[in-house]
Amino acid sequence: MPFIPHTETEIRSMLDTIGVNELEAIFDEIPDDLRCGQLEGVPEGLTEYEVTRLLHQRAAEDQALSCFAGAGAYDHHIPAAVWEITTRGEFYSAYTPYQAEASQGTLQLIYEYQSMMASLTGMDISNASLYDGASALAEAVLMAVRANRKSKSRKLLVAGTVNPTYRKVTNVIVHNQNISLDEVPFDNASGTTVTAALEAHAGEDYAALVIQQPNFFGSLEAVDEMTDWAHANGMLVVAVANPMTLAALKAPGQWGEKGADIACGEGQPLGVPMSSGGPYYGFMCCKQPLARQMPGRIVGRTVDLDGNPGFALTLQAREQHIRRSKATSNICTNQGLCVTASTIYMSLLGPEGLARVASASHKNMNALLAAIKDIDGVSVAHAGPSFHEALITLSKPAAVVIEQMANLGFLAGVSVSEDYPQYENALLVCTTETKNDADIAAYATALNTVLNGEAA
Amino acid sequence: MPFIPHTETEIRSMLDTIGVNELEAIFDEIPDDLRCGQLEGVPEGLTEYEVTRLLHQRAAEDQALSCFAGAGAYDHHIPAAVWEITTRGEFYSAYTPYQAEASQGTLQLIYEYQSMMASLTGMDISNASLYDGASALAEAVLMAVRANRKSKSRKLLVAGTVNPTYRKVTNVIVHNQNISLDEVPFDNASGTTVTAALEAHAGEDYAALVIQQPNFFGSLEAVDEMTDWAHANGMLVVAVANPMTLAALKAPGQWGEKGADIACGEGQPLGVPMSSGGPYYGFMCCKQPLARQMPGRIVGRTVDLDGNPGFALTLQAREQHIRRSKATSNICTNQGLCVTASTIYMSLLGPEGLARVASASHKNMNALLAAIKDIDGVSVAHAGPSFHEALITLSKPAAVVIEQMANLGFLAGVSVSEDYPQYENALLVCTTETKNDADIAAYATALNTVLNGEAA
Amino acid sequence: MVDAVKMEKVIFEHSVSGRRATVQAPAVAADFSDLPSALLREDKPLLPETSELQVVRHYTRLSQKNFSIDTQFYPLGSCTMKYNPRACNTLAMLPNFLARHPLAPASHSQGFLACMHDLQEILQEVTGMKGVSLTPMAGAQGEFAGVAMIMAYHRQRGDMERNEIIVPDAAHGTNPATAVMCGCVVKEIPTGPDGDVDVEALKAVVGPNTAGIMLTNPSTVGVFERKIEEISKIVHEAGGLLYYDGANLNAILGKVRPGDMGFDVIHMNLHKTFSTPHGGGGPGSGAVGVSERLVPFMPMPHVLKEGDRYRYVTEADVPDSIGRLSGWAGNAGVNLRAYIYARLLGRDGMHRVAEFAALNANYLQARLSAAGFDLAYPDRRASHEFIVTLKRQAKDIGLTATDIAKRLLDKCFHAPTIYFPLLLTSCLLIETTENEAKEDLDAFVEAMIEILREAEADIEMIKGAPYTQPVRRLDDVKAARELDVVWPN
Amino acid sequence: MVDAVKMEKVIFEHSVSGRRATVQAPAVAADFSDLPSALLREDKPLLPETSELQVVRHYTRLSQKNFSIDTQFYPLGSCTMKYNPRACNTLAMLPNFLARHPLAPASHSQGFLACMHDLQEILQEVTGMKGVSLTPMAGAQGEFAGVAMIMAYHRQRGDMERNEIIVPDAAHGTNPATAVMCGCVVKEIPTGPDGDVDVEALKAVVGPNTAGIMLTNPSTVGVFERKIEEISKIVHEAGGLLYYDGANLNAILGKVRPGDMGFDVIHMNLHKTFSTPHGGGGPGSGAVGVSERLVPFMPMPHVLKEGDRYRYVTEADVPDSIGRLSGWAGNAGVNLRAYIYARLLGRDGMHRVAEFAALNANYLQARLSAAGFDLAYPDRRASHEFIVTLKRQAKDIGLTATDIAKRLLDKCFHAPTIYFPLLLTSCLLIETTENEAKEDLDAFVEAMIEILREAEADIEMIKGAPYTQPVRRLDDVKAARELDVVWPN
Ligand SMILES: Cc1ncc(COP(=O)(O)O)c(C=O)c1O
Ligand SMILES: Cc1ncc(COP(=O)(O)O)c(C=O)c1O
Repeated sequence: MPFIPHTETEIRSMLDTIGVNELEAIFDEIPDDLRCGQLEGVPEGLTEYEVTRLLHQRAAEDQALSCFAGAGAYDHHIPAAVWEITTRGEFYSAYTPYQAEASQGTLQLIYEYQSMMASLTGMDISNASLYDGASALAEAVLMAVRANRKSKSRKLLVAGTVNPTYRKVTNVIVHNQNISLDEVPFDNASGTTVTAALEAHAGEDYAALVIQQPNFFGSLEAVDEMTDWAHANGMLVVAVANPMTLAALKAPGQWGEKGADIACGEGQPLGVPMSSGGPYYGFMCCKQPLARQMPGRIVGRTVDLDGNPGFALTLQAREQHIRRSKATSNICTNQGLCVTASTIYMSLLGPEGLARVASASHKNMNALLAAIKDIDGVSVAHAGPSFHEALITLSKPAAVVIEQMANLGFLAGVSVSEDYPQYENALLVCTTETKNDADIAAYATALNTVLNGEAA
Repeated sequence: MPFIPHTETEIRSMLDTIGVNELEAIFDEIPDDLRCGQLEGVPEGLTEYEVTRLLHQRAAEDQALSCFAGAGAYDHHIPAAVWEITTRGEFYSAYTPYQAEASQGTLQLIYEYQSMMASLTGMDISNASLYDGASALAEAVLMAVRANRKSKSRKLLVAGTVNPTYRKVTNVIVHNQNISLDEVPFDNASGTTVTAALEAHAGEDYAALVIQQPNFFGSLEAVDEMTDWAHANGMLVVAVANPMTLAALKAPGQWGEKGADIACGEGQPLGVPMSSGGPYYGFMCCKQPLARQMPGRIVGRTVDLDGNPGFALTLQAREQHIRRSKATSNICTNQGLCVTASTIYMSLLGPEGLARVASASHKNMNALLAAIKDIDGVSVAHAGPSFHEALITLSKPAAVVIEQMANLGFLAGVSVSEDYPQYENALLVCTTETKNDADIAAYATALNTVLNGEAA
Repeated sequence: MVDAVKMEKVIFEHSVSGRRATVQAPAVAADFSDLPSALLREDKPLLPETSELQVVRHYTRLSQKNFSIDTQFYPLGSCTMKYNPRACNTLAMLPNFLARHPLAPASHSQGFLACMHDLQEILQEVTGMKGVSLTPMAGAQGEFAGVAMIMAYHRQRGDMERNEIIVPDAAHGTNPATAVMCGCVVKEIPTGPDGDVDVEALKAVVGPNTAGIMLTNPSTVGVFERKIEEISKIVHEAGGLLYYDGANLNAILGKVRPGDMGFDVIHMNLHKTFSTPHGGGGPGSGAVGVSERLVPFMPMPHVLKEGDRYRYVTEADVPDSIGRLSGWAGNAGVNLRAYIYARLLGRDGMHRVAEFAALNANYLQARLSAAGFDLAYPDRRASHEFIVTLKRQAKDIGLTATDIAKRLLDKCFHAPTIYFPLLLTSCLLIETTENEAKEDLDAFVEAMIEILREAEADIEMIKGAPYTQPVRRLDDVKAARELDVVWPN
Repeated sequence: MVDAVKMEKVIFEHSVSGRRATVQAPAVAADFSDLPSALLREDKPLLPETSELQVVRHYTRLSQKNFSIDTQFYPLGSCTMKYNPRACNTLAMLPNFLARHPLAPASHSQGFLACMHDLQEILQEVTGMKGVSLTPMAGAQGEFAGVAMIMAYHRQRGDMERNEIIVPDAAHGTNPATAVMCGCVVKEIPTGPDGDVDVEALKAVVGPNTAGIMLTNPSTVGVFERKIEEISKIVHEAGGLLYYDGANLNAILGKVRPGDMGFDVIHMNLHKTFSTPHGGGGPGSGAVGVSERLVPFMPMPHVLKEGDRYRYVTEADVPDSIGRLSGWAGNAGVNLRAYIYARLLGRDGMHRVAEFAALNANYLQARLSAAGFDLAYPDRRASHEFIVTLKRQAKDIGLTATDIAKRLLDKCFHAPTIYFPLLLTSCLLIETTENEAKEDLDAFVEAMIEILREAEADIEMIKGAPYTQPVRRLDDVKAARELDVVWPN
């Protein structure tokens, strides 16, 4: 009986204590006609060895490709210490730290995490995580609508350069509450939002403007101007950020005159494996006045009966288990273990290490673009600097190129023409610090082979 | 500076405290002409990411073969929990438990280990490990010579069916002390020691007789008779055992009338990965009267100042750090972490689980022999039961077969004709519980292909 | 005696400007001179400047300050703290699984997709539903998906008025919160004295605006809802759908199937019943199963099998889907762990989960009752959990649920749930999963008896507990009033 | 207050007949009916009958009762408790490395063999030797290999009388024990008051029977042997060889090379200088390096590179080898960790090891001296370690090394070495590696000062230490007298 310690003798003695004759009797309150059958659809149990073998086989089917794809999930090096510590039983198998005295490890760690994220984003306060980057944007949108008391429209402006999947997810989550997003078109040549597009909405009632930096194409938005414009028009500013890039880029809290009001995004680049898209975690930070509108858990430092410092969940009155239908969100279980990994990751990297990761990722993109820009059938879509992603267009459909590149061992990038039909055969490519000159050269050679049927 | 935390400021302030001007000054007692040069032979340092990539590449070069080789290193399933717990920092990065109060974890675990091994072998006492099975035999031989006060010859009798490598290693270690081993020939047809061969030595002065069960060929020796014969002739009995098989086979402590005096062997089958041959560990157990001749560390249970139970190293007066040149051995660092793994392994398997592993390994050998015995060019060398290894002879040189089988994804076995020239093209094959019917059929097909150039 | 072993500075206190774990970052210094300087940051973010050893030591030491399943019996009601098999972690973290980009082509992802597909099938079978989507990232998001599907179903039928979700007052807070996030109005109904839903109250509230009802069964007070078939009939006849909060699925796995009880949609907390770890707060996975009529609305993406090939559905395959709830496909790595767990259990193992979870709970309930503790529902069977009320002890000697909880920590047991369900005050919701051994339950009973004796002898001592933890009782009020949520404050 | 958190039963106390972790063994019951019953065991061996959760919980909890590098500063002299980079473990445990059978053909082992070969080269370079074999499984076995090679060298030259090994009295116990295992006679020579070897005594003892000398440099009292060149000359001229006990290699790595000092053979404790973990007692690796004349005698097997292919030597390649010391090729997995560590350090990193180990040691020595502690060798530089003597405090207030050691545990520091070297009584041998940060050294100094103050105020309190560990001071005498070494006793 997998994971069940009971011996026959024990079962008997326990049944006696309960005062029943057989196990089935414990279920005598359940109507007979509801009892379930044989569960034939479930395969027979396997031993750990058999499962191990099966999973090794399955894993072997998914050959690891040299990854040049990003679009929200990034192939960074994760120090070995990160997950060796994160998966220690005491972190891995603990529940949410409701019993503070028996959970100081997790609680202190989250406090440290909050401090790091608040500083990276230039904000006053951070929560303990949301599900992922996409759903974090949805929560930020709901929060902005709640927080911007002056706005009545239940509408937000969103830059067209914000990750299209994030916009879709946000829409799925917020539309039930009659909240909607209006898209700000961008300049096709630069891949960034231009002020004129914003000006079209001047004076209109929007709860907030959503800006992603670096944007979906890896290009850099004029965040200072955009933020000031939004504030001037009575909107809050929601920043979507890649926290890795914040080692280099201006923190959202410092955008423009007053800074963005809410920063959110995907925490995965900070020590979380790509792992087919999850578990990752959404981070969310905000300025002090919005603190009580924040969804999710928050840890605070306090003192114990002896006056010694200690940590506990705080501001729980915002949460569903206290506030129920009036809570700031329905979120309960979040992505704690990924936050654990990220906190260890950030501690190992430090400000200088993270900046080096950012810089190497960025330089590799410059190198990649230089290596492929002259290949027949490749054009770089946007002028202006890219951080570590860029859009290229190809002489063949992106899906075909991706498939053929995969056969050569590369994940070539992400096809985006479905979301941006203005670009034909468009491929979003990405480089991180894990690539070296040889990798980039090999990619260029493979791409040339795929597009032009020959070695470079 | 890898792993060095010092900042420039700190270095300055530390040098000031020491009262020197520069780092070099700390080494001013070392003659100048001895300072070493550039160390050009050492490659430049790599980042963890670069090393990770390098080691993944190296690992990928060593394709894992379906393992049908044993001969002292066995391919058993190791529950995931074993090494996840074993490599926890508190076990992994602790020193030898000299400070008992701060090492109760390791100490209690060793006490538990000693208890399990003593019971498996049917002995009174176990040490905390030796280096490996081969060197454990050498220590057992030294111990037997010390312990058998009546014997003056400094000679031992060793069955020819004892692992030949163990005999070589033992010889390397003991010959400096003018101790030598005489080999007892075995019966080529059964692959076991016959009494007549022992009788040839009746009345001679030997410190001990060394018996391996199951023997190197996987065959079962008549251990009761051999033990009684040795005792009758004034010899001690040293048992070399595979602890996995002791879930099924008679414990050495119960061999014959009085039982073997010392049991030793390789601990690897109990939860230690094959890992190119190490780290493994040698176990050693003995009867009470020999306890103070035991090499290596021993943990005992005692009480603390409050009268609560606790654990500490004991009988240290046998050891080199106290007894120096008169110690029972020079061993200091042993193989603690592997013992940690084994203790967890044995706890997870329990008596029934270990017996199942043994049984499945054994049955798979029966199945393998049935599957290959009729292949052209294959003969099974020995009549009589095999445990989970057996010797087969081939129509082609074993080395060639091994190479060609490897290209088909199998580690076919171990070539042994060098050590046993009486068998031509001999291959020692092994099965564990990790093999299933399909694996065995695939092996047979591959072997037929290799020997006869065709599919079965 | 100051217990230095318990102290651990905040990581920033180990930080020294210029220090770093050099092997963890590229060897080349950072340089962003080619980027517009106005867009660059000027300040150094407050990340620790520490050595690798310091980081390893700090977080290893922090970890030791947690209770966890791997170190303590953890009878936290409603949380199903089962053993998280280490193999599930080891195998889900095989390098190729970790290295898979979520958008890697299906041609190079058959291994992973096969696992997800098999898991969908297994969950479908054990819940008796007709479709499963693995994308919700926790129970609450599963609830969201469920209610959103219910709304989409009504709207697609042109039923534009139904916007009321009925929720029993004993429900978990996520239930009403979710209903509101889906734009619904919450109608609360009371729980009867026997723990079952008050059917008359239900009848009074159903009507043409009823979108559905969210039920947990066994309910959060630990008893099986005996009138489930009647409830199902009432709601369905009124045109509403039934939502099953599957957080308590462990209580019935292998015994009853929500699909057979008449539910239209269920979310499962795979981080409970399927034993993926709770990770000190998550991640979880809130897979949803649906009845026939809701299949078209399932959240995207789920895995299709075509011949012997697997692929994710696209928008074109499922035009009526409520859409995506996450950037990719939910907590894939968590689902992988659940899959591995399901394969280890297998058919036979599934049948035993509820059986032994219930055996343990009823045994513990019987023993605690015999030891003098009052049960909230003395005439009912425990499901996989049950409630002890301390009303009597509170009145007699001032002993509260919190006191017992804190004192249990000193005796090396995690506390039961004390803050939930809200409708019962000073109670302990005790859940012991099928993984705990009889002697551990017995030891828990001994500890409870001991605490009662201690409290009778010296209630002040109990009010001071815990004494053996890294900190004594914490000041929650100060935490909320004098907010200190980032370093340095 | 009984601290339940500290208690942990012996695993057998969790055992219940018939219980087991079912997924860990084949599903089919054991059956040996085809084997001769006389050879089968009748009794059930005393292995625990426990659930997987019980095992995980028990050993996780036990682990928490250890001090370790990952949790505490560990200034244990002579033990070089460096940070064991987690990457070394992770990478050495890649599935293909773990799955490699030791006799897998070289054709399918080029990756592993390349690592071993590269490590041989690196160790050769940093020690200045001409050959390296990785097979000895710990320092003591490295010593055995070294002395055995010395003996084989003399014997091969027909020099049959040389059987004396000179060992300074400060040497580690393994040195004399090893000499005896190699059939030699030990000649002990004294250490001078300044920590250097007494050269006159050496001269008096060398002669035609001298096989060699075993030296540690820096010696076990923590100082560099300044007369090393003279010693080398004396011994070589007498026809003896020089053995370098490399346990203290960390003190000179990147600064001086034993080969350049004239040594003929060295063993390295890779589990010290090359930072493979100590594992609570091992495994280690005692790789040996040799000068030109000993190359033919190196223990088997080592890795040869031919063109771009690697293979192990066979008996035919090295007919004069002293032979094999282990079943296969030593502690391969440990050597893999050392290799990974060496690649992370690289050339520059190697140069810094001794530099910063010595900086830390000399800083700590200076601070402790200033704080009023007496140094054993006040006029000498510390190498990577140094000795504080407590003669004065022992006389004045009865404070012993053991007292300080035990009290340090309460302050969350592992104790320094107190049992070694044997020739100094009541002393602390303190080693702080290059990995520790200045503030941790400072905190250690504070703790030492505090203990001194505490002892002056209340020596009885100190005698009772430790107070914060799972147990108080243990009765070693009882442990040896009333031997309880297996359960049940
Ligand atoms: C009854 C019940 N419903 C819903 C939830 C919410 O699940 P989650 O925390 O995964 O969002 C929980 C658990 O926390 C629960 O116990
Ligand atoms: C100076 C010295 N020599 C030799 C040894 C023996 O090394 P090992 O314990 O690896 O056998 C040690 C360490 O224990 C030592 O400190």
